[in-house]
Order: sequence, then C-alpha cells, then structure tokens
Amino acid sequence: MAQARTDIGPPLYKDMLPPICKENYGKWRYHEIIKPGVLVHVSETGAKLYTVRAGSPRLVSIQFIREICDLADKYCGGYLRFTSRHNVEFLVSEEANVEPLLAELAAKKIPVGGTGNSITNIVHTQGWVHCHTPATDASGIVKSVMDELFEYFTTMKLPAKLRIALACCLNMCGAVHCSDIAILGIHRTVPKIDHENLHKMCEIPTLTASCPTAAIRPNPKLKSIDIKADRCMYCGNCYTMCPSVQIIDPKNDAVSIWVGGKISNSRIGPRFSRLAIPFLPNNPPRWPEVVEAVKHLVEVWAANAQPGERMAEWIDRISWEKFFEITGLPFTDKHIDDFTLAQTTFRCTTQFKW
Amino acid sequence: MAQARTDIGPPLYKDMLPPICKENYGKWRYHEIIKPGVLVHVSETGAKLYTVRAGSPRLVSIQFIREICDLADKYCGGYLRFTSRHNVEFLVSEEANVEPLLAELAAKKIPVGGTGNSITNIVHTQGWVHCHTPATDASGIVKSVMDELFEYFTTMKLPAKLRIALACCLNMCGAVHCSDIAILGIHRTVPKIDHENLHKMCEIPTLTASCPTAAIRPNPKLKSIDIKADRCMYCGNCYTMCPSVQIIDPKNDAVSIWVGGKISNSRIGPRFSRLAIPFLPNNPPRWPEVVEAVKHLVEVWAANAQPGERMAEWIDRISWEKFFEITGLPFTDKHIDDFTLAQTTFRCTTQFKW
Amino acid sequence: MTEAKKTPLLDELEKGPWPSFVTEIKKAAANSPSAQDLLGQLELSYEDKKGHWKHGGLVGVMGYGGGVIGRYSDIPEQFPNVEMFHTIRLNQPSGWYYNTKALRQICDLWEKYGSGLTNLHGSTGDLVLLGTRTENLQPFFDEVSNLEEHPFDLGGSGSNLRTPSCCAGPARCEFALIDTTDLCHDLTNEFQDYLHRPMWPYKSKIKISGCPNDCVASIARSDFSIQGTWRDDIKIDQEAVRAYVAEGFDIQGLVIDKCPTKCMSWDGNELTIDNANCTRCMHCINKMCKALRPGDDRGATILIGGKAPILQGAMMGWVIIPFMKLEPPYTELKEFLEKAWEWWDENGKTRERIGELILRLGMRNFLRAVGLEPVPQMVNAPRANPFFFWWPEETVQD
Amino acid sequence: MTEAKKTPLLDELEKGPWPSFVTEIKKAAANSPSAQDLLGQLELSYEDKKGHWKHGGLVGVMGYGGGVIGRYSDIPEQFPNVEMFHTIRLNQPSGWYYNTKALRQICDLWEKYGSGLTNLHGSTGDLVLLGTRTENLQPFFDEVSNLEEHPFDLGGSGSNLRTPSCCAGPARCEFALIDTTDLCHDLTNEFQDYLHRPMWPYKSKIKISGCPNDCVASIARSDFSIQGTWRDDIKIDQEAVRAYVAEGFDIQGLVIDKCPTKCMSWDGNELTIDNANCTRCMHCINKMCKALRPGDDRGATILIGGKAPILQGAMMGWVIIPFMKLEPPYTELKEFLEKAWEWWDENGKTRERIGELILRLGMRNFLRAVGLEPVPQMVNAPRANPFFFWWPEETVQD
Ligand code: SRM
Ligand code: SRM
Ligand code: SRM
Ligand code: SRM
Ligand code: SF4
Ligand code: SF4
Ligand code: SF4
Ligand code: SF4
Ligand code: SF4
Ligand code: SF4
Ligand code: SF4
Ligand code: SF4
Repeated sequence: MAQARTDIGPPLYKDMLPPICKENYGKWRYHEIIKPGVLVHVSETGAKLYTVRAGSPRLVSIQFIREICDLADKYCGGYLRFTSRHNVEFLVSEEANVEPLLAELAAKKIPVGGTGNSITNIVHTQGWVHCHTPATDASGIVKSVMDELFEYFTTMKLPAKLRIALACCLNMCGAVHCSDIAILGIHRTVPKIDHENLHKMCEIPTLTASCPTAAIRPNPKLKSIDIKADRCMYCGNCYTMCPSVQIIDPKNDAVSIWVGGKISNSRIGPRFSRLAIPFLPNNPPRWPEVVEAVKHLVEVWAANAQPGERMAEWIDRISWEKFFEITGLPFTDKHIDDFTLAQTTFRCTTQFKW
Repeated sequence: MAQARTDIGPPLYKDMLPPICKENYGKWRYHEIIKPGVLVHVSETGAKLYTVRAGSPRLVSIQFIREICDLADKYCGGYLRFTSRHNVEFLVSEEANVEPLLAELAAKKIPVGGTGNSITNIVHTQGWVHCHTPATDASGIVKSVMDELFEYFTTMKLPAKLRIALACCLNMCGAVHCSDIAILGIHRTVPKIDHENLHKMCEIPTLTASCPTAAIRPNPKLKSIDIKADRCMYCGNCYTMCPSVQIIDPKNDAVSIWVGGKISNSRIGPRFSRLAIPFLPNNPPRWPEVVEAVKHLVEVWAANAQPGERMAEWIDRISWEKFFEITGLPFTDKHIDDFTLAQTTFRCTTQFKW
Repeated sequence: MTEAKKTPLLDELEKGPWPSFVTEIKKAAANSPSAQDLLGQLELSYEDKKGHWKHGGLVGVMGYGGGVIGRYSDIPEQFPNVEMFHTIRLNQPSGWYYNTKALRQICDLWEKYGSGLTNLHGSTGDLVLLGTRTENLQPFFDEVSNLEEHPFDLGGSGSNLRTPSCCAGPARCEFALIDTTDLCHDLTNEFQDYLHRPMWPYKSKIKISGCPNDCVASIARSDFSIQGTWRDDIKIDQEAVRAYVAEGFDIQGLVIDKCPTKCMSWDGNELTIDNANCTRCMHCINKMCKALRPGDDRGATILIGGKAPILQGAMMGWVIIPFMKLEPPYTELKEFLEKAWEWWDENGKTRERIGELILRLGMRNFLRAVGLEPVPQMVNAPRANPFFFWWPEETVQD
Repeated sequence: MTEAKKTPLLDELEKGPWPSFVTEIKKAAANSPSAQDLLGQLELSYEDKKGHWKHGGLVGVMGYGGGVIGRYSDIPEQFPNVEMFHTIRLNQPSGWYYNTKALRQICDLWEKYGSGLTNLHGSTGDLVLLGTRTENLQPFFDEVSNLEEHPFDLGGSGSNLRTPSCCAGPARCEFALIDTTDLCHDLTNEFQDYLHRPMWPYKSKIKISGCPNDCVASIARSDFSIQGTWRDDIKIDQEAVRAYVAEGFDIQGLVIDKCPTKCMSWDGNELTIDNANCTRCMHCINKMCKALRPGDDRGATILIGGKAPILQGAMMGWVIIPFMKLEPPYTELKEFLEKAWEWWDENGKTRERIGELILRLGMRNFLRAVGLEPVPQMVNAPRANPFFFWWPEETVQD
C-alpha cells in the first residue's frame, strides 16, 4: 500500500470545472432565474450555462452522492457543485438537458429551488448526530422546518431572500449569528461539577480563564472549582475545556429563535440576528413549537414586508416595538442585553412608537 | 444674627415670573424669531411676550448682575432669566420696550443673538479659574472662540443650530460629550507618583479601583502604587482620588476637538461627539490653533451642509471618510476606538467611500 | 490689599466683541482683594500653563454635607487673598427665572462675604458664588437663608442628589408638555435631605425638559432625564399649514423629507401624519409651530443613566419608563425615584453612578427591584449575544 | 452487526417533502454496521433529549496535527459499532466544484473504511466524512492521498489555519471581481503547514467572496474575510436600463429608492450614478445585472475579526485593508497574512482569536505591527470616549 504523502493540498479546482466554465471563466455577463431553482448564466461569448439547484439534507450517504453523480454524468458531462448552503448545483451546458434533468429530480423527490426570493437550505451543524456539546439536535429540526417551509423553497414568492441557520450550541458552528432567522440550541442551567474527577481531567487555571463572566473560581479544598450561579449564563465554554463541568441538562436544554441578521452588503450592511424567542421546548422528533414559531415569523414578515425588504430591513422600517406587537411575541427581560456591549443597545432617545 | 435654617429649598419660581408669564402659564401658542436674539411668544389669550437674549461670559461680577438688573427694572418690570447655556434673557411684556432695550444693550456692548440657526453661548467649566484638575483653561478659550465666531451669534445664517461646549478635563463638567463641537482639555502623560506621601494621603485599594484600565497596582514595598505606563490613558481619575498621583503636566497638557454630537430628539436622535482632532497645543492667552480649528470646522460645515442639517446630520450624509477628506484633518490611530465599546465602532461592511 | 499686578496675557482677553470674563474679574477686583489676587494667580497660570489650586479641601456649612467646594491656592505666599477661595452653590429657582430683587440681595451679600464673582450659572444649574474664605461661609449662609423675601438654600455637591434643573417650561414655552418648573421645585423640596446630606455611593442628577427638544440637555447630563411627551395625535391646523406654504416655506424639503420615520405626507393641500408611526421627535412641530401642536394626552418619558465619561465612558440616558403621567403631587415619579435610589444605595460601589450599576448588574435585576416590566421601548434592539440568564423559577429544578 | 433496532421517533423524520437525513442514514445502514448503530444511538438521543457522545478524544493521521475529530459513544455497550465514530475533514476543491470521478472515488473509499455517511459539506467548507474507527484513519488517508487522479488532503481542525473556502467565483458568476477559486487554492497550498500543524493560539479562518454579496458569509464566519470590490465607476448600459423599465421593472421603487447612499437618479430616460458617493453595495447591479456592471479597477476589501460568540460575543469582520489588488502570486496578501498571524501568535492568549486580540490590545498596536496606516474606512465613526493613548515619541519627555 502506498505511503501517505502530506501537504498535497486540495484537488485542483480547474480539473473540476465543466468545459463551459473553463472557457467562459471570468467572462460571464449576466444571469437570469428562469424559474425557481434554475439559473442561466450568459457569457460574453454568448455561451449559456444552466444551473439547476437541488435541495440536500447535507447529511448524505454515499448512495445519495452516487445518485447525483449519475445525474451529473447523464446531463452535465460529469460535473456538479455544492453551494455554500449545502445545496447541489447541476451545471448543465446543454439547454436540452435541463427539462429531462428536472423531470428525473422530480421523480427522485429531490426538490429544486432555493433561488431568488426564496428560503434556501438551512445552514446547520451536528447536533446529536456527532457532537458532544449540543443543546438540541440539528438535522431533525432542519428537516421539520424545511418540510413546513417547503413551498418557499420551490417558489420565489417571498418579499426577498430569507436565510435560516441553526446551531446546536453557543459555539455556533453554523455561524447563525447573521441570519434572517436563526435557531439556536441553548443550555439553561449552571453546569454540574464532578468534583471528584475534575482535577484529574482539567487544568484549573485554564478552566477559570475560560469563563466569559468570571463565574468560575478555584476551590482549592476540593482541588476543584466553584461556579457562582448568578453569574453563569450557561455558555458551556467551561465544558468545552473540561468534561467534568457538565453543561448538558435534558430537562432544561432548549431552543431559542433570533431574527433580523444579514450578511450581504446589499442595501443595509451586515447585521447580527437578535433575540426574538428566548425559549422553546426541545421537543423531538419534530419540534412542533419551533416549526410553528419559524413559520409564524416567516409569514408575518412575508405579509408585512415591502417588496425587496429582508427581515432586517422590514424591522428597521417598522421598529422593534412594532415587531413584537405584530408578531405577538412577548418581550421579556431576556431580550434586554446585559453582556459587555449592552449599553449600545439601550434606547438613548425619546423616539419610539407606542 | 439670624440662625441658619436648613432645607428651605430654592426660592419659589412663581415669585420670579413676570405677570405675563403667570397669566399665560401653559397657554403659549407659538413663537417667532423676530430677529436674531429676539423671540416673541404668542399666547392663546393673544398676549405677547418678547424675549431678548443677550450673551454673557458666565463668569460675571456682581457689577454685571446689577447692570442687567437695572435693565430688567427699566424694561421688564424687574424680571429676567438665564438660559441653560448661560445667556441672559430679558422678558419684555411691552413691545415698545424692545427697541430701547436693544439700543441700551448695544451701547453697553452686550451682544444680542444666539437664537435659531446660530452659534449660541459656549457651555463651559472652571479651568484655571477655580479647579484643581484642569488640562487647560475654560473661560479663556471660550472668549477667544466666541470672539472669532461672533458673527454667528448675532446672525442666523448657518444651516442649523451649532452648539459648542468646553470642558477642561475628562471629568467633563460641561458635559460636552453631545455637542456639535466639543473642546476638551486632555492630559497626555502618565501621572507622576509621589511615593513618599502617597500612603499618608490616599487609600491604596480605592486608588487601584479608580483606574478604568486597571493600570494601577499596589507597590507594597513603597507603601505606594505603580502605574503600568502602557495601560494608562491619562484620564486623571486616580488624581481625583489622590493628590499624590499628579496628572498635571504643562508641557504636554493639550486640547482636543470633537464633533457631531447632538442632544435634542429632533430628526436624528441624540449622539455622542466624536474625535476630530486629538491634539492642539495649549497656547494661552488666545489659543490661536484651537480658535482656527473650531472656525474651520464651522465654516466647512456651513459651506457644505444642506439647510437644516446639523453637524451630525451632515456627517451622516457624507460619511466620516469624506468628513476627514473635506476638512483636511488627518485620521490617526487615536481616532480608532480602543476602549470597551470599540468593537461597535468598527466598520463591519464593505460599504465605504474611497 | 496686594498691589494690582500687571496682567499682560489676560489683558489680551479683554479684546474682541464677546463680553470678557477678564473684564468681569477686573470689575470685581476694583473693590475685592480676592478677585484681585485671582487675577494675579490666573495670569500666572496663563504664563506657566497650569492651574494653581491645591487638590480638594473639605469645608461646609452647619447642617449640610455639601453645597460648598473648598479651594486653596498652592501659592498663598504670592496670592494670600486667594489662600482660600471656596465656591458656594446656591439652589437656583426653577427655570432660572429671577426678579431683580432676589438677584440684588445675592449681590449685596456676596459683596460683603465673597469675591464679588459668580457663575450664572454652574453647569449643573446652581447659582455659583465664586470665592470666599472658610470663616465667611456660615455667616453668609445664615444671612442668605434668612432673607425675608426670597431666601436661598444651598445646592448639592458630593455624593448626593445634585441640584435638579429644568427648562423654561410652560411659563415661557409653547412646547412644554409637563410643568417643568413646578415639578423641579416640587422634587427639589421633596428630596431636601438627599440634596443636602451626602449618603449615596456617588452623585445623582435630575434634569427636566418640557419636551423632546431637551433644552436642558438632560439626556447627556443627568442620571434621571425627564422629558415631556404625548401619546395621542399631533394636532394639525391645515389652514395654518397652507399659510406656511403660501409664504414660500419648503414644507417638502424642510419637514416631510426630514421626518425620521417618513410618516408625513403633503399633497399640496393637506398635511397627513401617520401618528402610529410618529416617534414624536418634535421636528415638524418645531418647524411649523403655528400649524402643528403636540397632542393632549401628555406626560413624560423617563430616561436613566446619563453621565460624563469617567469611568466607563460617557453615557446617555436610556428609556426606562416610556410614559408616565405627571400631575402634582407626582407620587408615582417620587416612588420610582425612591426605589431606584434605594437599590442603587444598596448595591452601588463607591463612585458608581446608577447607570453604571445597572450595566454591571443588568437591567433585569434593576427592573425587578423597582417593579417595572420590560418593554421594547427600552432598547434600540434586542440582544445579539446568546448569553442570557434564567431566573431559578424559570427552569426545572432537580 | 447488531440487529436493526426500531426507530419510531426517527421514522417520523422520513415523512414530509424535504429530503430526509434519516433516510440517508438508513441507506448507509443497509450495509454499514456503524451507520446502523448511529441510527440506534440517535433514536435514543431523541428519546432522552441528549447527545450520547463522550467529551473530546484525540486521534489523527501521521504527519498531521488536525483534520480528524475524535468521537466516542458514551454507551458503547449498547452501540458497539459507534464506540469510535471519528470524522475526517477532507479539503474540498475551491468553490465546491467536482467532477463525478473525484466524488465516486471518495464514496468507494468511504464505503471501505467508514460509515458511508458524509456531510457535503461541513460548515467551514470541508468535505466531511462522518464516522470511522481509529484504525481506519491512516489506511483511508494513505489511499485517499495517493489516488492517481484527484487525490485529497486533510482539512483543518484544532488551533491552526482552517480550510479556506470561497464562492462560486469567476467560473460561474458574473459578479466575481477577484479570482476567488484560484486565490483560495493558492492560499491553501501556500499555507499547508499552518493548515496541518496546529501551533497557533487558536483557529484562524479565511473565506473569500468574489463581491460584496458575500455568498460564503465570510464577514460572519472568518477571521480574514476577503471580498471583491472595485474603485472606478459602475458601468451603465443605458439601453439595457431602458429595456428593464420598458418591461415594467419598478426601477424607482426597487433600485433608486433602495440605494443606501441615495447616489442614483433616474429621469425616465437616463440613469445617473454619483460614483463618488456609491459605497458599492451591489444592490443596483444585483437587480439589473444586464444593464449595470462593476468597474474595471478591481481588487478586494479585507476585513478582519469575524467569529462566533464564544467568549466575548460574536464579531463580524471589520475593514482592515479597504483595497488591495489581488493578482497571482498574491504576494502582498500573503505578506499581510503572515505578519498578522505572527503578531497574533506572539501576543495571543490560548483560545483567543485574532479579532479578540486586536480588541484587547487596540487597533493601534496591530496597525503598527503589520505596518498599516489608519484610515477612516476602518471605522463607522471615530471614538466617542476620550481615553486615547499617546506613543512615547509623541509627547515631550523630561
Ligand atoms: C450558489 C451561491 C454561492 C456559492 O458559492 O455556493 C450563491 C449564488 C448566487 N448568489 Fe448568493 N449565493 C450563495 C449564497 C449566498 C449567501 C450566503 C448565505 O446565505 O449563507 C449570501 C448572503 C446572505 C445574506 O445576506 O444573509 C448571498 C447573498 C446574495 C445576494 C444579496 C442578497 C441581498 O441581501 O440582497 C445576491 C444578489 C441577489 O440575489 O440579488 C446574491 C446573488 C447570487 C447570484 C445571483 C450570483 C450569480 O450571478 O451567480 C447567484 C444565484 C443566486 C440565487 O440563488 O438566486 N447572493 N448568497 C450560494 C447559494 C446558497 C444556496 O444554496 O442557497
Ligand atoms: C432658552 C432655552 C431653554 C432654557 O430653559 O434656557 C431654549 C429655548 C428654546 N428652544 Fe431650545 N433652548 C435652550 C437650549 C437648548 C438645548 C440645550 C443646549 O444647547 O445645551 C437644546 C439641545 C441642543 C442639541 O440638540 O444639541 C435645544 C434644542 C432645541 C431645539 C432642537 C434643535 C434641533 O436639533 O433641531 C429646538 C427646536 C428648534 O429650534 O427648531 C429648540 C427650541 C427652542 C425654543 C424655540 C422653544 C420655544 O418655543 O420657546 C426656544 C427658543 C429657541 C431659540 O433660541 O431659537 N430648542 N435648546 C435654552 C437656550 C440656550 C441658549 O442660551 O442658547
Ligand atoms: C462647577 C462645575 C463646573 C462649572 O464651571 O459649571 C463643576 C465643577 C467640578 N466638578 Fe463637575 N462641575 C459641574 C458640573 C458637572 C457636570 C454637568 C452637569 O451637572 O450638568 C458634569 C457632567 C454630568 C455628570 O454628572 O456626569 C460634571 C461631572 C463631574 C465629574 C465626573 C462625574 C462622572 O460620573 O463621570 C467629576 C469628578 C468627580 O465627581 O469626582 C466632577 C468634579 C468636579 C469638581 C468637584 C472637581 C473634582 O474633581 O473634585 C469641580 C470643582 C470645580 C471647582 O473648583 O469649582 N464633575 N460636573 C459644575 C457645577 C456647578 C453647579 O453646581 O451648577
Ligand atoms: C463540523 C462542524 C459543524 C458542521 O456540522 O458543519 C463543526 C463542529 C465542531 N465545532 Fe465548530 N464546526 C464547524 C464549523 C464551525 C464554524 C463555521 C465556519 O467555519 O464557517 C464556526 C463559527 C465560525 C468561527 O470559527 O467562529 C465554528 C465555531 C466553533 C467554536 C467557537 C469558536 C469561537 O471562537 O467562538 C467551537 C469551540 C471550540 O473551538 O472550542 C467549535 C467546536 C467544534 C467542535 C470541534 C466541538 C468542540 O467543542 O470541540 C465540533 C465537532 C463536532 C463533531 O463532532 O464533528 N466550533 N465551527 C464544522 C466544521 C466542518 C468543516 O470543517 O467544514
Ligand atoms: S454548534 Fe455546538 S453542538 Fe453543534 S456542532 Fe458546533 S460545537 Fe457541536
Ligand atoms: S457555562 Fe459559561 S458562564 Fe457558566 S460557568 Fe461555564 S463558562 Fe462560565
Ligand atoms: S472639567 Fe475637570 S477641570 Fe474642568 S471644572 Fe470640571 S473637574 Fe474641573
Ligand atoms: S490617569 Fe487614568 S488610566 Fe492613568 S493610571 Fe490614573 S486612573 Fe488609570
Ligand atoms: S425643552 Fe421643550 S418645553 Fe422646554 S424650553 Fe425647550 S422647547 Fe420648550
Ligand atoms: S414629530 Fe417627528 S416623527 Fe412625528 S411626524 Fe413630526 S417629524 Fe415625523
Ligand atoms: S460572492 Fe459575488 S462573485 Fe461570489 S458567487 Fe456571490 S455574487 Fe458571485
Ligand atoms: S452599488 Fe449600491 S450604493 Fe452604489 S449606486 Fe448601486 S445601490 Fe447605490
């Protein structure tokens, strides 16, 4: 068997491009969305590349990959790509192949969509499938929410794009913090300390330093640590550093919902998502409360936003006080920031709406 | 001699109101600015109150007070008031008294103005006249600047109001932090410690706690403290707590200029002033560099702002990068925040102007 | 009396059209040795670019813990008449309205006991008397507080309630939505003990503006900013609007386009305001005060936390009570203030203002302590970080 | 192979129109015992609402310090085939473009050595292979890295450079202002050592978007966000603009009114852009890509500091270099990255990202260290607090 070579780097992207992409590299002139999930890019040379975007659960088997490879071989000269939000894109250079490909995808129940003013795939993380710190599952909620929002994936009838992301703990591997709607797993109780084993597994200075609110103090007597309960906001960072500080608590772990984030610089600049719903129960297998809440937010926004207004732009226009009024969501003390930049979120003006 | 009575409270304002104000209390209907420095308030009853606003150096002698009392007796039935920016307001209920009053004020070289789109009096503090921590004088700069901007006090030709304030140290008794233009005395060197006397005068724990950047540490050997020089940003708070930590340094004390603050909720809400010029020399008796800088800022703003745009609104529209370009002021590392909320000032978007 | 020194530097400040404080000092100096020495010492400061006052100095008046700022020259040998040069803060009448009798009485007493120099007024609002000796403090106060008509009391200094102040208000201004002068007077009297006996962690300030124009800069300069506002619709006199336009007033450019919420429109004949979206910024009313007036359901917005930069950077007050009716005896407001101060007094560190304490302990704790419900009007936007707390009763306890 | 367990809860997730990950696991489970035990263990997680993976676990491949995430079941008695269930991160090709041969090869190898389950792709961008045993790691890697055509290397994990990623770029997108795919490939190769051998205080991420639409979310998800931009004028095809309007496109409502700087106007015939005031937000170009194109003086804006919330709250990248030309071999960019990493490596605490370090030590120190001039484009606004530092050489020293 061959010896490992190191540091060979990734495969060369050029080898992965369909001929039409190589030939028209840097020459694309404009694009159109022919219908939901189908883009055409037109080159200066007149060449046309059709992209068919198909939904994927991201957690896929090799069987699935082979299946889409079969399709790519049949219709795309053997080329395809994945998007930054984990959809599959079939790169079709023959216009004639578009409809047959769509038909075959439909037959296989692989949805096509996610372009333009739609809801595309949900960026998400591992959850109970593969991580050690989750407050909730990732794939299960994503599946349940996408089932409910399915029509918004396959159509483009929303006022603007709406981007949903999910992270199963505050580490936020899904980098959900700038999403139109973010679903975030949260712990809600102070970690339980395994005093007996802590000193065997963990370095106490590293552990105390890991706490953003300085809630952790050494307990030299027990060769362990104590957590000042009223300072702990359950971020779980101590647990990342030390398995003897157990953050997971199935009775209290929960889901929170955040809104109004944005990434692109288009119109208003990038924005953080902000707390809309501090608590929804962790209710597998289909998290009905979470699904309902997300759907409600989508629909209230869709019904009230002006054309082209993303969630953040809509809220900017109507104000947060109206957001809470129109959505009927309760405003609680959780919504008021009390972390390091809290001051900048306080309303330093008498300008507000009743 | 009478015994002191305590807690009698301030004189009753009602006793201080001219009859027209009492009669029309809460009944004023609208006002007009007849000319710079002269307002008329019209009541629902039809009554008209003329206000003549006169500039004052604020630091005034009893001779001055008696002088204006004479005028008030002559033209105002013995009533006058002072404004929140230390101007004098003559409250004239007989229209016929307005012009004679103005004539007499002119004869006494007491300027009239400060209304509408003008520059009114400069809110300021004690400086070398009466305080122990100043980095500069207050009254001297104010006098020099007002001399130069005099025409803007007596006319209303600016695009909007422009409010200037001065504080002689970072305690900011003038609360200059929300002014269109703020003049702020700054210290620029690390306090010098009088190790010998410190323990006699000051409590070390209080002193270490007083430093916003935790630059102060106890020095038990000397029964004194040390200051970590690279953490000290010369706020002088330690000096407020302890005279043995001397912040005043005539070779380096200086003046800084801040712009774009605002108080009223009118249009855009209240804003902090932001650093425009980190350093101007402390150059008594007339601080020509400070005067020049303030005048320049006023004139660049006046030339470029649209009608009704205050400094902050003008900068909002053109952007800070254009502000620095148009004013020709250098942008330095001092302008970039590095205190606790710095993060919120960083440009988290690719949206900017070249 | 020391001989009048030459003051070539200060003399420069007698030139120019703006009234000169140097001239004022000289006027006083004509028959006040301390004013004369002040002039001399100030000239020296102008030479060597630094102040010549010693650090601190505690002096006062019987029965009071504040109201006087002690001040001593660091070169009394040179300027013996300002060896002591304390200031006295007198509590001004609401809105800085005076009759001349009241002012003349002060002048006479200050001629007798002080330098003859004053600040009308101090930055907090007090009638500041600049410069006297320790032994004059009590006699001066005895007299001033016993004046037959218009006696004066001390203002605040130290870790106490500072002299409240307010704008011109309903006595002179058509925009006043609350009775600023009365409220200021009432609160000042109600809280005399807090004002005169420092016993808090630090200073606490109250400023009252009759409307959101905030002519006393309360949002930037006071721990408790009280600003008049209204809840119903802006009153429009369409005739008067048309009159403005007829006179050539650019209603579109100067009003409609500048409305921050874009809730106004003008069709050439009729002005429409979508009041539900108006944030009562005052702009349109300011610009067209003959045609527009605030509504009739009036009260105040209360903001908390304003202060200067030391220690954590300047803060502006933020909305803590979006609306409160304010009628004498102002019971609800007084109860709120008492609760807020009590919580601050119990929890605040030395030299920690109430706004800083709220930042340190979190709004949730403050709101619970004073019994207020969280409302979105308190914030520009909800939190962006996921670091929030649960009260024990909100989670399942084992 | 353990007998297939019933999974009533997970079965619920096979219902509904969106493709099901449960179906995917089941597909793999048909001939993978580990996929089957994953299913079983996941069902249990769904019952008791918690994960069943132990904390951490260090495993790897020879010569590498990262690229594999160790994972162990906390109930191996029940699910022996996921006793170990490590993931392998393979470095994806730039822009996630694949030919089917490359993908099929991976599938075959993962059938042989792994669970048959994958993430296409991980959140950082890697081709993530989900679940294998320790003893399979090296053989798998030996084979995958020696494939005759399209061999794969590991991606990053641990305190190192994480796998850079980029948007579709010039191969497929007309907006690409820099060659994202080439740049990503070039940087990844240049920094192989940093990618594979963790030696920094913490992770560092690079993401590259061809234009300010930022389709890889670089501003939120990477320490170094590189976004294409331009310096000259937007190119307007007036004919094509008119064509849009002729087709009923609401140019005023959807473009002109939404321009953030209000620098556009449309007079019914001609579109005018005041380019000096355009902030290149892309909106007008996005909406009318047949008529408008970015200018020709192209390069990138570089932003620094993006990251997730732990510890001090999430950060978005901020402008650190407003404009840099980016042509191979990208020397200026590489030098900047090297300098930035070096400073971070020297000064950073454990688990402190570069953005956090800059916040702790101040931009001024970072700018000096990497030799950049401060420019206003770096900030939304200058500082509001008066707490700024002077370098020793800027003051008069005694
Ligand atoms: C394929 C993909 C890039 C990739 O390398 O994989 C992509 C492709 C395109 N993006 Fe994107 N964007 C992609 C992720 C993103 C992201 C990242 C994300 O969502 O995590 C963003 C930032 C989202 C945000 O702001 O929160 C993004 C913000 C945009 C925008 C700006 C939208 C707006 O706010 O106005 C445009 C312009 C537009 O659509 O008008 C755009 C435009 C486009 C265009 C039209 C560019 C082009 O001419 O090819 C492409 C088709 C758009 C469409 O779907 O209608 N793309 N685009 C990504 C598809 C993800 C998916 O599967 O759905
Ligand atoms: C007399 C005084 C109140 C007092 O109790 O002493 C006062 C009196 C009036 N103010 Fe004021 N303001 C006074 C300080 C302020 C302040 C506080 C300050 O400057 O420190 C502000 C906030 C300034 C800021 O925003 O930075 C202030 C912001 C306003 C505004 C809002 C201006 C704007 O930004 O649009 C108005 C409305 C207007 O002028 O259109 C206003 C309007 C008025 C009116 C028209 C109200 C009225 O109908 O009587 C008064 C005459 C204004 C004029 O001068 O043209 N007043 N006004 C203060 C005069 C100070 C002086 O001597 O010049
Ligand atoms: C006299 C006055 C300035 C003036 O010329 O008008 C003044 C003078 C002093 N202030 Fe002040 N402050 C004065 C209004 C203010 C204001 C403005 C206001 O009240 O509207 C502020 C900003 C608002 C605020 O309270 O935050 C102010 C913020 C400070 C601070 C910083 C407080 C903070 O929390 O940041 C200090 C420092 C301290 O308290 O140790 C301070 C301290 C001082 C001291 C006592 C100096 C010291 O370190 O002990 C000054 C005594 C000077 C002297 O010898 O007379 N002074 N001080 C003002 C009081 C006159 C009056 O009673 O009417
Ligand atoms: C696999 C992946 C999630 C996914 O399902 O896609 C992932 C999984 C983990 N991440 Fe992540 N992160 C993944 C992308 C991210 C991203 C998104 C990105 O890179 O665009 C982020 C946010 C961006 C950022 O870097 O800030 C992210 C922020 C974190 C953090 C918080 C870092 C911080 O500075 O705040 C941690 C905690 C840590 O490093 O200790 C973390 C830690 C972890 C660990 C290693 C758990 C831990 O505590 O040690 C997770 C291992 C799960 C597992 O068993 O496989 N992960 N992690 C992503 C990597 C796949 C790939 O290589 O393509
Ligand atoms: S978000 Fe948290 S629980 Fe989810 S994969 Fe990342 S580290 Fe694991
Ligand atoms: S969970 Fe977070 S806040 Fe609580 S002790 Fe651990 S590190 Fe500190
Ligand atoms: S600003 Fe500073 S120096 Fe000036 S009066 Fe206030 S405390 Fe004194
Ligand atoms: S001047 Fe300010 S920063 Fe410097 S040591 Fe004193 S308190 Fe600290
Ligand atoms: S704050 Fe309002 S009510 Fe008071 S004087 Fe100013 S404009 Fe009039
Ligand atoms: S008060 Fe302000 S927000 Fe309300 S209508 Fe007038 S301008 Fe608009
Ligand atoms: S970031 Fe720009 S260049 Fe890259 S895919 Fe998106 S729109 Fe195209
Ligand atoms: S790119 Fe954005 S800022 Fe520039 S003209 Fe177009 S819409 Fe306006």
